[in-house]
Amino acid sequence: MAKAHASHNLDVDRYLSQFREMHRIRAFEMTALQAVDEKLVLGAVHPSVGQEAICVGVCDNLRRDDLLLSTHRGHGHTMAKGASAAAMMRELLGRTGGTNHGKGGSMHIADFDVGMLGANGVVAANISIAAGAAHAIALKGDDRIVACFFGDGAINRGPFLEGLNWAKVYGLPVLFVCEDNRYSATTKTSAMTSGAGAAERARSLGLNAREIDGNDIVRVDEAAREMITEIRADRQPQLLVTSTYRLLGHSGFDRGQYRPDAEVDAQWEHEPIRRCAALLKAAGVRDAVLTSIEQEAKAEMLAALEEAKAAPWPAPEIAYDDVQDVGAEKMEHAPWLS
Amino acid sequence: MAKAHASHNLDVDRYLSQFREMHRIRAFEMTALQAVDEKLVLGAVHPSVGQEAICVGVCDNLRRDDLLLSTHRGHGHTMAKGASAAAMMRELLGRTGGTNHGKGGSMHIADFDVGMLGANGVVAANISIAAGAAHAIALKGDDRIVACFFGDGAINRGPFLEGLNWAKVYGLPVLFVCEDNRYSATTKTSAMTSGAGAAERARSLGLNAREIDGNDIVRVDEAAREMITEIRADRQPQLLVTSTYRLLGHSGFDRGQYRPDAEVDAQWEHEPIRRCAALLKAAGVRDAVLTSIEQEAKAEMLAALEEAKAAPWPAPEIAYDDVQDVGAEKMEHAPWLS
Amino acid sequence: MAELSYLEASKQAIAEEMRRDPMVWALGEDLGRGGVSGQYKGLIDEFGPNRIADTPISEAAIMGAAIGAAMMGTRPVVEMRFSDFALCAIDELVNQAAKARYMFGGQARVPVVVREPVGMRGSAAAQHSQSLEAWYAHIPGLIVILPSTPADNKGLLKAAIRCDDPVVYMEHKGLWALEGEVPDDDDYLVPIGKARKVRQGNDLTIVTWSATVHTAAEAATQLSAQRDIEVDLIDLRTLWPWDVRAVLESVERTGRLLVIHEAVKTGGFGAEIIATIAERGPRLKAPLRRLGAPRVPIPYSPPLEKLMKITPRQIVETAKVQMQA
Amino acid sequence: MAELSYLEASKQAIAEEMRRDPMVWALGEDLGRGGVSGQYKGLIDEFGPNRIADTPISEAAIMGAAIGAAMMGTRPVVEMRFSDFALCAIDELVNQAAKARYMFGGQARVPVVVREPVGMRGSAAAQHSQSLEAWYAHIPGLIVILPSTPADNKGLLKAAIRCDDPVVYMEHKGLWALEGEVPDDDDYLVPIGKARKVRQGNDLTIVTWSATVHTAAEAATQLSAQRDIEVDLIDLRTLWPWDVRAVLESVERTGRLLVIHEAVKTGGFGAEIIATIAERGPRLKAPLRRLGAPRVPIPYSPPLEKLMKITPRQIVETAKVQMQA
Ligand SMILES: Cc1ncc(C[n+]2csc(CCOP(=O)(O)OP(=O)(O)O)c2C)c(N)n1
Ligand SMILES: Cc1ncc(C[n+]2csc(CCOP(=O)(O)OP(=O)(O)O)c2C)c(N)n1
Ligand SMILES: [Mg+2]
Ligand SMILES: [Mg+2]
Repeated sequence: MAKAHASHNLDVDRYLSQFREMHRIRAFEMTALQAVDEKLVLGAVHPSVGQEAICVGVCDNLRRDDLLLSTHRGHGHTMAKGASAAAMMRELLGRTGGTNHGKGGSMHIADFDVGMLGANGVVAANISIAAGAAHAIALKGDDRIVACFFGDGAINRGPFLEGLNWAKVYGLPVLFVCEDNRYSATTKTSAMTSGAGAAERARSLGLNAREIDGNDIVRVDEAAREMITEIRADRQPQLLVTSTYRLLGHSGFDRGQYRPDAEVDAQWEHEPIRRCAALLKAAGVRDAVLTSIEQEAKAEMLAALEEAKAAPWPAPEIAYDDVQDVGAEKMEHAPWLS
Repeated sequence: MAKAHASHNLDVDRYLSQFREMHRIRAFEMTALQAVDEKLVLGAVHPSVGQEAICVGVCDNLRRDDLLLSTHRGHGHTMAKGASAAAMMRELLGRTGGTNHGKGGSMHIADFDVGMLGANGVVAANISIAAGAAHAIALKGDDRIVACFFGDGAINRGPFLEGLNWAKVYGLPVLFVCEDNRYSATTKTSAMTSGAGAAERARSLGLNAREIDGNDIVRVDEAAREMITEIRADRQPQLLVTSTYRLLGHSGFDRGQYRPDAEVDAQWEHEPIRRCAALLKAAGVRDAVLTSIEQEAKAEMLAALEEAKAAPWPAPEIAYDDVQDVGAEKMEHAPWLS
Repeated sequence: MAELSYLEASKQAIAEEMRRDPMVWALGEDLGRGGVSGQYKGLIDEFGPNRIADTPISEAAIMGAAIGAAMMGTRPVVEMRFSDFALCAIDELVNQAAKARYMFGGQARVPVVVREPVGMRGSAAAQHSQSLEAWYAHIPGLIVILPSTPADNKGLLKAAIRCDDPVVYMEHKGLWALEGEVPDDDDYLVPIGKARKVRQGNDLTIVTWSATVHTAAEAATQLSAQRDIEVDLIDLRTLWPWDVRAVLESVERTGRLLVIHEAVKTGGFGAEIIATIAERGPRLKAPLRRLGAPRVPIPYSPPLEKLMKITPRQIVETAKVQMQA
Repeated sequence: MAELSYLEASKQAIAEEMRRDPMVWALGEDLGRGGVSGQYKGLIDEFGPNRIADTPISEAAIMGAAIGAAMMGTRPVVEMRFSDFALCAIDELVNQAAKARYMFGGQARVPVVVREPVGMRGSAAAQHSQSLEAWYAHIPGLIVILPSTPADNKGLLKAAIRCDDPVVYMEHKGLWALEGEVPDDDDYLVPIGKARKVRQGNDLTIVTWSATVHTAAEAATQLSAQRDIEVDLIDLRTLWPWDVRAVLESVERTGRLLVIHEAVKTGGFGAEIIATIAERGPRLKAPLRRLGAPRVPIPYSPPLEKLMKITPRQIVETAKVQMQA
């Protein structure tokens, strides 16, 4: 159940807008999974269902020209940063008009126009890349910041140490966000993680770190706002650790059946959209408003899917584009043509 | 100057023996550097001059069947674990009778007979290998432990995180020893290291960690003894952080001139052999005894060098041995013969 | 003999070797729940969590720890999930595992089997589709195996586990479900370094490995049925050591050689085979030829991904050209 | 023109490019004190510690951070010290740098130059002596350059820095002190992908790169003086893209090809060159040949290490055999 917030103080417009965004993400994910079931999408899709408050609460506090590095579970971050859901859906279906022209798919989705520098198929690899993007900002001397998301499983890979050390040594403006959804694919992360967790590890590296309930949109929003304000001012990295739960399977291929039903069921009670709805209702928003937001989000994503299905496949030639400027092979030299 | 120890309690025999071992290491290193100057050794030699108390204080508390993983700066550990200095000198000169038959040299020196599983040319790579050696011990259920040395620079590489997490997650009997000599090659490590250092990082990973003066043989000996006793009993990894100073250049090729003379000179006042000598004198050991230990060590190593110089070069065929059992190339197929 | 899938065959191999030798164990992410493709499903029930060990997401430490544990006399089967993630552990594999025995002057043995499934399958895209077997064949100390059938995936995996050298063992993601006859024999071993003759013919030698064996077999059937071109089809099975003798015998007979692999053609292991044969200077009826992927990362979109794959049609067309030369 | 060492030439290249473009910077261990071989000596005085940046011992983060910084419009020169240590950053180089532009559908550029000195020098042993250029040539997205002279080490490094693609730039540790004429010109660029004719001849084509160019030149001199065998000696300079046209022109003229590299012969880039030429089927007077290191880790002891190296004598002997074929 939602924790009590001082609802008389609630910025209803702000959280209505974030509520809408969370619903859009959820609807996108559910639609994407439907597309997986229909074999419209063949690759892996890792839904962020249950983690929407983190995506929205953090990204809503970023500027459009701030930068974002994401993970295999990146749809929510990407949408919250402002990418077009329609273009993302086309990407998932591998069609013309996809964010990456159909060449990347779910795990490599990117939209540089909104500062989204890419999801990543390699766990934790985005951490040092994020530090480097911030390094460029520092060299250029502008005031942007970088947000870098990763999962609880990622903190056991070398880049967590090397990347956080890097960001702190050079004084780089990065908000690292750990989405602790308790699982690394089918494995309970806690069993494979020593010590007191991500925040303690970050502190040992000299970073300020905060731990919050990641299913509480207000907490996430407030913490992100404060931390981003500090980072923009003092150019020092920080870590935000958000506890949450992966409500569905690891990917569209996984039903998550290694988790007891009771555990999963209990978590549905705490999921962020329901909790945000409760807050908004307590603040006087009518049920009908909330329901229509949900309906609109679903309708938008179903339309995006229909539109994507109708979109043409990419032309074969583009398979050979954007490999490299020097020494690129040409399609004329493709083996089956020679 | 040496800190005051309760010298009336000093176990004179024990520390005389450790004093001798420290002198043997120092003499080995100085002789090896002389061999570098004389171009008898072409490869890199990283002397542990100034760090002898750590080598001896730790390894003297290991059993012969305990295991040791070392670094590029590994001569001291290897000798202290019981390897033959003569065989090591032959290895440095690349001769027959070398610990590795001349195929490894200084950076890969190993003596499995005394549990010394290898120096390593890749900074920090030995950390996860050490964890793995301990993993085998755990699988087999015997009571050995593993000691793993690394430098202050190594704590910024991924294997520090991954290897310590590994050792703690599986409950493995490893004594990690960080030799903090303040430098990573020509770089002041502190400038490249965020946070409170190795001990704090290890604690954040759930390891017990202690920080001691690594130039004080009594402190090292006592701390190592206590920690090794604990590890042998509870099979949990710990970290010993030892502060010390690299009195010479990074390697035989480096004069270390990026360091102010005053800094280096001051450190010679605190070096472990001199401090151990002071303790022994205070405990009543005569100067002549100490001097003759030093002379014997020097004579031993000079003899080892002479003997190594006289040793034959390895037969060409052995270049093709020990690559692999299946699919090994044969010398008959060597390119210049075909 | 039993009809087993490629996946089941590998699981049987591991189970048998684990029963036979208590020093054999497997480690990798998610193994307790069967591993990413179910290759370990159920093994934990028989062997327990110490021998079917879950790991953190720490590829470098998985490999590094396996090396240390192998040097101490255990025989780890290292699961890298996909060969792409083994790139997070290359120092450990190439600078440590491959060299330890040599640089320590023979004191160490590193009997690890590194399972790294390769290949394209269903929009896995650029970071989950690579076939980098050529890299490992270039590294002294390593053995490289790529099984193409259920039987081989039993016999070669068992041979790899019993081998005292580090083995890079690359299954193909697209073959897990492939069914075939697999000997029940507990000691069924396929020798490392021996090729398999898939089809006998005198017109054209085709050398390939892994999933492409099946593509080539299909093409060979078409060539025979439609053109009376009889392919001598060789499944190399192991890239190091590779069966030079078998390839040479065939090429001397047919006078024509086509090497095919799913990996990028440039710098692929096909180059090594062609170069080795060219150096021997056999009498040829047509120039030596290779087919491989273009030097392009693997794209996601199905029609683009398809462009990266060798098809039976391409093989047929190339074979026709070679027959006309 | 000035007489400069290979090392000085590279330093001049970096200094000129850093003056020309404020977005160029270098990062790596010990750069503030000149780097491990003095390749950066003094640059910090002109450009300061932000642009000649010391780093932690974190190869993976050095590479990863450079990629992020390159995607954001800077042009990092990444110093890996020895190519062996780049193995700690292979995921970053191969899964990220090489693929980012492609998998993001053209949105990213990754203009990094990754300096990875290669080769054997003075008992550096198994973990400090490798030449793995063939690996990178196999990876779509990467450019691979191995300069052999001071002039090239200026012109190619400048070209690499100005190139928008990720470049693996492999100097040879044994060449730092080599002196030669180097153009003063600020815009002296050597085009990527063009081979250099070291010596003109009509009897035998030798293709090589990096330090082996000098070994081959010595052999060519001996062959000419002692045997009247005139070698057409080609320094390939870049392995990807490589100058197929120059090699083919030469082989069509001489009818004989010998490819030589310091790297392990098995799976080395020599195989690619031989295979490519074999596929074209030119008229040959002798079988195509390669020389490379045996498939053995590099040993430490000087006489053993020497066995791993190509010598002028071996080249001469091989050339004589080819002339007799
Ligand atoms: C280096 C690497 N190892 C393994 C994988 C396979 N893999 C993909 S997601 C995942 C679990 C990641 O867990 P976590 O970091 O907690 O993120 P979550 O999936 O829970 O969002 C794994 C093991 C990978 N992509 N990269
Ligand atoms: C992965 C890797 N990077 C760089 C090097 C080059 N290198 C050798 S020793 C050294 C410094 C190591 O510093 P530290 O860990 O403090 O050990 P110390 O030399 O001080 O004993 C460096 C950078 C290496 N051997 N391995
Ligand atoms: Mg997780
Ligand atoms: Mg140090």
